Amino acid sequence: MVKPVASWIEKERFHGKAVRCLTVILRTRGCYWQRCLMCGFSYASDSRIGLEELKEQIDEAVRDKEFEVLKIFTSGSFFDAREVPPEFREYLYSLMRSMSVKKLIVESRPEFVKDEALKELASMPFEAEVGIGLETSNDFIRENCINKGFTFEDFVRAAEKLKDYGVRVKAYLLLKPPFLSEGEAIEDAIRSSMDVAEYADIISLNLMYIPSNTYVERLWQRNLYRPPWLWSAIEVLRQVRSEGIEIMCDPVAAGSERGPHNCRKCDRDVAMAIKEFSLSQNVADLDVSCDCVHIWQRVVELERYSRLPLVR
Amino acid sequence: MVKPVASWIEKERFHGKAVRCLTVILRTRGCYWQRCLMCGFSYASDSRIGLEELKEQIDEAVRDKEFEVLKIFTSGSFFDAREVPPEFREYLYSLMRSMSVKKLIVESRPEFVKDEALKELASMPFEAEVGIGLETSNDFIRENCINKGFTFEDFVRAAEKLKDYGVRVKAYLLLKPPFLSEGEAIEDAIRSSMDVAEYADIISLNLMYIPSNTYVERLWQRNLYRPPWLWSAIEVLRQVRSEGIEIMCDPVAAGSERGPHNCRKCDRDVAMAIKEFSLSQNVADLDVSCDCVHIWQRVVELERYSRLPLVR
Amino acid sequence: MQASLSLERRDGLARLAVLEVDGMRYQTPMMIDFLQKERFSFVDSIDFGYAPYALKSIDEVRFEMLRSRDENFTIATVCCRPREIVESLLELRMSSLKPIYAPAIATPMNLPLLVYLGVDIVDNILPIVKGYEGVYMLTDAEFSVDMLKELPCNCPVCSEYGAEMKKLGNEERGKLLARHNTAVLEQQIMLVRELIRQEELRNFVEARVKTNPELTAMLRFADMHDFGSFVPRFKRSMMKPTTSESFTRPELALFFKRSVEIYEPKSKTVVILPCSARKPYMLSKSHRELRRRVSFKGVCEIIVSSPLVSPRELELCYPVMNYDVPVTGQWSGDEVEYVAEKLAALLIRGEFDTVIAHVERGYAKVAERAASIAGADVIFTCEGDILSPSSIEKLKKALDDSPKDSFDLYREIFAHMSRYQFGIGMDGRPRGKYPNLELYAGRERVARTDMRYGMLDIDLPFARRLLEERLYWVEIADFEPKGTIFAAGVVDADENIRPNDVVVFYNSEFYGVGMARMSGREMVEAEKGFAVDVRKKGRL
Amino acid sequence: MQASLSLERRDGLARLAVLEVDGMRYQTPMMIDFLQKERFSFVDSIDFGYAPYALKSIDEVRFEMLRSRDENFTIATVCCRPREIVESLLELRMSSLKPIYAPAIATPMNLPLLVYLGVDIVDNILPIVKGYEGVYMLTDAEFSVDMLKELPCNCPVCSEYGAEMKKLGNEERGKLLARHNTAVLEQQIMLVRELIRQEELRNFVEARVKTNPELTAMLRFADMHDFGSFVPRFKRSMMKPTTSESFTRPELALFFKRSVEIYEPKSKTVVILPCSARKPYMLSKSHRELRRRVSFKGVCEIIVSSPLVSPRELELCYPVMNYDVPVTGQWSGDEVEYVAEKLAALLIRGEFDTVIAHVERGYAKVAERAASIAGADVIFTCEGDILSPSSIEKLKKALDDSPKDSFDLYREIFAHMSRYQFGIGMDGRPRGKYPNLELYAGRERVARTDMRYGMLDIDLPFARRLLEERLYWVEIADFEPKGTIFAAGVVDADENIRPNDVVVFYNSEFYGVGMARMSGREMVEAEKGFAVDVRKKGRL
Repeated sequence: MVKPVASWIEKERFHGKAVRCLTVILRTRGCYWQRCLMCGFSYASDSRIGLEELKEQIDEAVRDKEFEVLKIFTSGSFFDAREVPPEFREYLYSLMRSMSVKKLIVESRPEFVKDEALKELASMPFEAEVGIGLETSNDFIRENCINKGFTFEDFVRAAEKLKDYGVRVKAYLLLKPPFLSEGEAIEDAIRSSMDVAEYADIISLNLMYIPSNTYVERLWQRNLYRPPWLWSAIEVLRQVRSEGIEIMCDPVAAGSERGPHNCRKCDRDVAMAIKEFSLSQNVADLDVSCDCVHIWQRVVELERYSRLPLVR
Repeated sequence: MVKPVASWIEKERFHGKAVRCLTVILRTRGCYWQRCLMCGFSYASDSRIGLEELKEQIDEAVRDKEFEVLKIFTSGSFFDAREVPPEFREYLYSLMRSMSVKKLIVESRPEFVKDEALKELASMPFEAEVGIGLETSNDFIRENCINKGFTFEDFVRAAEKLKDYGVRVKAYLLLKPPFLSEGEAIEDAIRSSMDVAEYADIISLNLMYIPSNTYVERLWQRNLYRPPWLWSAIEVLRQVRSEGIEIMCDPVAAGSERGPHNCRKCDRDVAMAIKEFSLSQNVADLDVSCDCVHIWQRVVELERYSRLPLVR
Repeated sequence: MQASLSLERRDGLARLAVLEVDGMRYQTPMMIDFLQKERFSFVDSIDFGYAPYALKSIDEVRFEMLRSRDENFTIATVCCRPREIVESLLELRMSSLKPIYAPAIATPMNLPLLVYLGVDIVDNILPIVKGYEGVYMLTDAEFSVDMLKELPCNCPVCSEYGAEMKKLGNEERGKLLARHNTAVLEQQIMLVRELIRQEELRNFVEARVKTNPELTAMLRFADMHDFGSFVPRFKRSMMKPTTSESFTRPELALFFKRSVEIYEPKSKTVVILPCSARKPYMLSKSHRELRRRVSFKGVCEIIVSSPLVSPRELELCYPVMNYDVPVTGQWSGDEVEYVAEKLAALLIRGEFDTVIAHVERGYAKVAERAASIAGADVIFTCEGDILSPSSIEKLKKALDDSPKDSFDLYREIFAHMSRYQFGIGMDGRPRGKYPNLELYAGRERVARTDMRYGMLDIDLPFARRLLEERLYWVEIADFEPKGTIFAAGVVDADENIRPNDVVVFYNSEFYGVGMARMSGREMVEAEKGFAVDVRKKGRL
Repeated sequence: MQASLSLERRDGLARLAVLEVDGMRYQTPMMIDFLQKERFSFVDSIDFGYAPYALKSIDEVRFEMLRSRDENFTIATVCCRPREIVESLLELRMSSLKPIYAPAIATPMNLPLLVYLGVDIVDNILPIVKGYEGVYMLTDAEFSVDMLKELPCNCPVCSEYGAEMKKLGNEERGKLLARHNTAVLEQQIMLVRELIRQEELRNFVEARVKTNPELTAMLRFADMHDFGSFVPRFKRSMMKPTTSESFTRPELALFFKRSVEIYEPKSKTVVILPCSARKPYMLSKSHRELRRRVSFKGVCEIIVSSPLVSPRELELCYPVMNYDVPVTGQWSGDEVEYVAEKLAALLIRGEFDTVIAHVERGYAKVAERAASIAGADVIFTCEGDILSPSSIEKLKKALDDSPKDSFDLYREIFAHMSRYQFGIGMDGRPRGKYPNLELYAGRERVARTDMRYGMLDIDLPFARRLLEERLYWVEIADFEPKGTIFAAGVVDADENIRPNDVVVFYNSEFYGVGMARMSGREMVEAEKGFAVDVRKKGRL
């Protein structure tokens, strides 16, 4: 029997309050694109996975669980029929109805956001939210530093279509694509948040971490890349939120050398603050401090010249 | 035929004015002592020299010369019969009378200053002066740093005896015996001049130079000794003269690395000033200047700690 | 004059101490500043003698008549050629513990070497005199000030005057240069004190002497001498062998001598392996990967690098644990020869039946040469990289064909390190996560590995054993030892004790474990200074 | 932005120049001070690109997409291992004359090496960031400031705060350490500029890299590369071979290659002699004494030292004339091998019938080994010291038995030095007192020995000959050359010209002798900078 890559219950913001959310990472055939520089999900893909194996996984994941929101991560696009057969979507939807789940969150590249699937989704009794990994509103960076393979225009079209069907849009932005300095990454994330705000219902800021066997891992191993500082995330969240935009962030691997981190001493506290803010959207939650903020300030100022990480 | 080692005409002070003086260095059997650390005169001695050879030398030296003062240097003591036979003294005295020479200057260690020879000398119609190489009035230094083999007391006895016979006494003092620092050497020479003044009619300050095949040459070659600065001589002359004492100095090999020297640039001028002063006894003649005096001041101050030359 | 020196820390012959003269205290190594002589008025009470020490080798009789007879200070008026200076300084250093004052020799450039050779006190006589001569001194270069367009220094004088200084009159310029040179020397003395505190002086000296052929020659001459028990066996600093003089470090010579003496391999089979940048070797990626793929159970290992060669059993020992070499992949002929000799000594001592060399390139040359010295047959198992499939295959095959013995590596590590450190074995059950191991006998801990110094730290049970065997003991007067035991409190001590050694102290009531700050001889002879840092204590 | 660089002086790849940016002038090597960025505002107009240069070796395609495209500066964002850094810097340096800015890599410790590898511009990014991290930088050591008891530095910050600095809050402390580290780096840059002016950089770098294994490895990697015509053949600084890296200096490699190429001994008999501390050898006490007692008329000589080997005919040539080694009397195996190889090359080239080795100890080993490489029979004539009566006797005897040829040594010195320097011979009547020789053809002087650089300085007659033969020529625009010829005035130049070479310049009206300040290639390519110092001039 095939089990999901992982699944867990966590808190999720839903109409202004925190509710239980089941997050499931499904093993699939994998993303057809697989060229993003930080992509490490191929470890979670298996070309033998078909309809039955997907059903097995979701059955296993929901068993004996109570939750109001269901979050499905595949290694690629939920609406890509090669990856997730339409029959599985039907199966999932009816399962959700039977469990009275209030909201479904999935992810997709914009090219798979099409009328057929949206029509079906729009007809369901639960709310739906589709996350798109835009990463940045800057086409040059997305193309050259991430290799994402679609444009901001593609994203806008998909987002508008989702809106037309009453589906919520979540824009994923990436804090610190390769080859951007810490300061440039902050600027890019803030700029992107502004650009994206009118098209997305919510923005999720992803802090880069270093998955195994990825391009970015090679850069990191050679000391050409360092994951972002948590201070940078705080800076972005604070500034974007101060514009009245809703933005959340769930740092993965925070405090480890492969994940976003500050000086090690403060990482736990700062990551916690970010998580709290994500639920509360209250910038006061971001008020944490540590001596290493002075080092970070120098890094923000100077990494744009070094083009290389200045601090481990 | 045996020739003198050297002979030349120079200026010499006589009753307050400068007159012509013939200086003759005679080759003899050599000094019996020969243990002074700076002694290099053995090159001028020859064990085969007897009465006839001495006569030959003096005849050669005086031929066709006009002079009022005669200065005789042997390698040792004029009154040591083993070195200079009494018959030669007689020969010399009669030669001098025949030439109407007004003054004779010779040298001797104190142990040879005895009544017999002095009586003979006192009877002559010319003035006589005997130089004694006291070097310093400090017995410890004379014994340990020079190895002279007689005491200050020996010198005083000899000087008083000379005075008794109306013979002038010249005391030779050595500026910078081995193992003394530049400053100690200055102090020692000044102190010695004071100590000697009541016994000597005139003081001659000898500035150390490095003769070949001497103990002091070995020290110098290993950089354990440097000849005195000419500034040091000036300092001694100035201070001693300011006490009303007559003192003269004829720097040998001045300006060469083996002789007393300053910085090379000023050596000629400073040596000239010393010579002029020696004739005039006028301290104004010592007014010369050069930038290197500042280096010398440091050396005077600090060599007492280094015990080794600080400057080449 | 009343003067005494109180040792705080040693780094070989160099020492950090407090000099007390007539109630004034000075931290040594120190400089007597003749520009501020009033602060060092004791200098005029010192008997310098007339003759410099340098006279001794020329005329011993006259030297005896004229030498310094100072009671408080050894006056090192040394000169002039590299060999003479070094030999004089070492002669003076080894013959007395009195503070050595070497007048008129220090410059910012040679200062580290002078202190390394045991000089405690210098002065600024050369900086002053050379300054008046127009010499501009830096720590690693000297210039005629007339040649300089800029003054590359941050001292107050240079900051204020800059290159304008050149245009001043000679007296004024001399004064300023004397101050600059003095500032640089003074700063260098501070640095050297820090280097002693951190036991880093030798690394620094090796680099510094390269600025000048005479200094290089001096260090080479120094390395021909034995510094005796002043040389520590364990240090907390990293050894950085960047020069050919690194190969003649006293610490290294000690390691090679001692490691061969105490090597007792438990197997008749040995595998020669290449080193890794990460220390201890066993935690390096390459060694971990190799051990993951091939079992080394029951065989011994010797790891080869340049200039170190070490049995696996000693890889936690200084300096194997604490060195960092420049890696280019090139081996010089001298390196091969040097390392092969050391490897051969271990092979001979180990009396192995089977020698497997799992090494390539330069390392293979070493193994070949060592085998020829030791008269051993060697099986070479590398084809290309040590982790290549065929290398692994051949190594496995060779190991399969070789006799194996049953032993526990961690236990052997304690046994070897204990023999290395104390001359006797140590047994028990190892625990802990490599390299932080502990050894237990029953419920009591006997020792643990101390990765800072590359040694064993011991507990009271083993301390009692050392007391019984009369090894590394320090007898102290009857007081309860706390914090630091001073030399004044030491009654007697083992002559074999070197600074940084783990020792056992005792009196009629107490005993315990400590770390030596000076040699055993010094503990007995010196009247002041830090002798032992107390670590653990018990009642007899 | 408008930027241009104007070369003033070269020392290998290192260069002293004036950088002009938007009307501001900076002396390079320089540091961009990010604590005073307003003084370097041009830095924000530089195109750094997105990807660092270090990406190139990993992903050339993406590097091409994201690299710096700055027109004025070569941006050397290099990293991280010694080999990569060196190869990247050399690649960038050899491919363009543009000023190289290496961001965020300089520390006071590595700065001399970076400049030696051709970096023109650095910054204080690491000094600032490391300062905030608590790192206290010096030129030859780095500390965690928490470890320091004293601050061994004279900069304004350290003078004001001393070790109290440690107690300040992190922000304040970071600011101060950034300023301290910057001051030390800035001072080091000034020093490096002086070292370039005095052509002393290589000596300094060899010592400095010994402070750190990575820097040592970097220099070793650098020495595996050819710096082309940037390496001078003649220098006015003393070569001080104190390290094993001294043996791989580019200047030394050049000497050995060239000396063998142009060696044409006039005799079939050669005597191998040991070197002397005094240069030229012939004026040393030992050589003078030997020549006083034995006649070397009609035979050739080769003088052996470590690491130099030179025919007598080239003893006035750089670096034979200008080196100073640490002398201990010990020869390492590598030294013997290295020197023997060079000696063998000369023996082979010389096709001697009789080889006499008047050398002892280490030198004798060299001679023996060289003979075996060259396949020559050697007569050893030393018994103890080279001046001992029996040594002299045996040498006399050997020389009596050997064929002699008639030639004039001084004439051969000119012939060899000319071939060495210009590739063609030179003949005439030598005059003057050794080593200050002049060569006359009729009443005209042709050349003289230049002891400052260890080369020949030539006169107009020989300049005309060089013009005819098209050797070491520089074609300039039509103006009357005075003082200095700038690169802007150079039309074309011989590619073989290296900095410090004696060259002949000409245009339609004038010609003359000068000294190159840059390589021939640069004279043609650079738009600014000092190309040739004019020494003598005539009309065509």
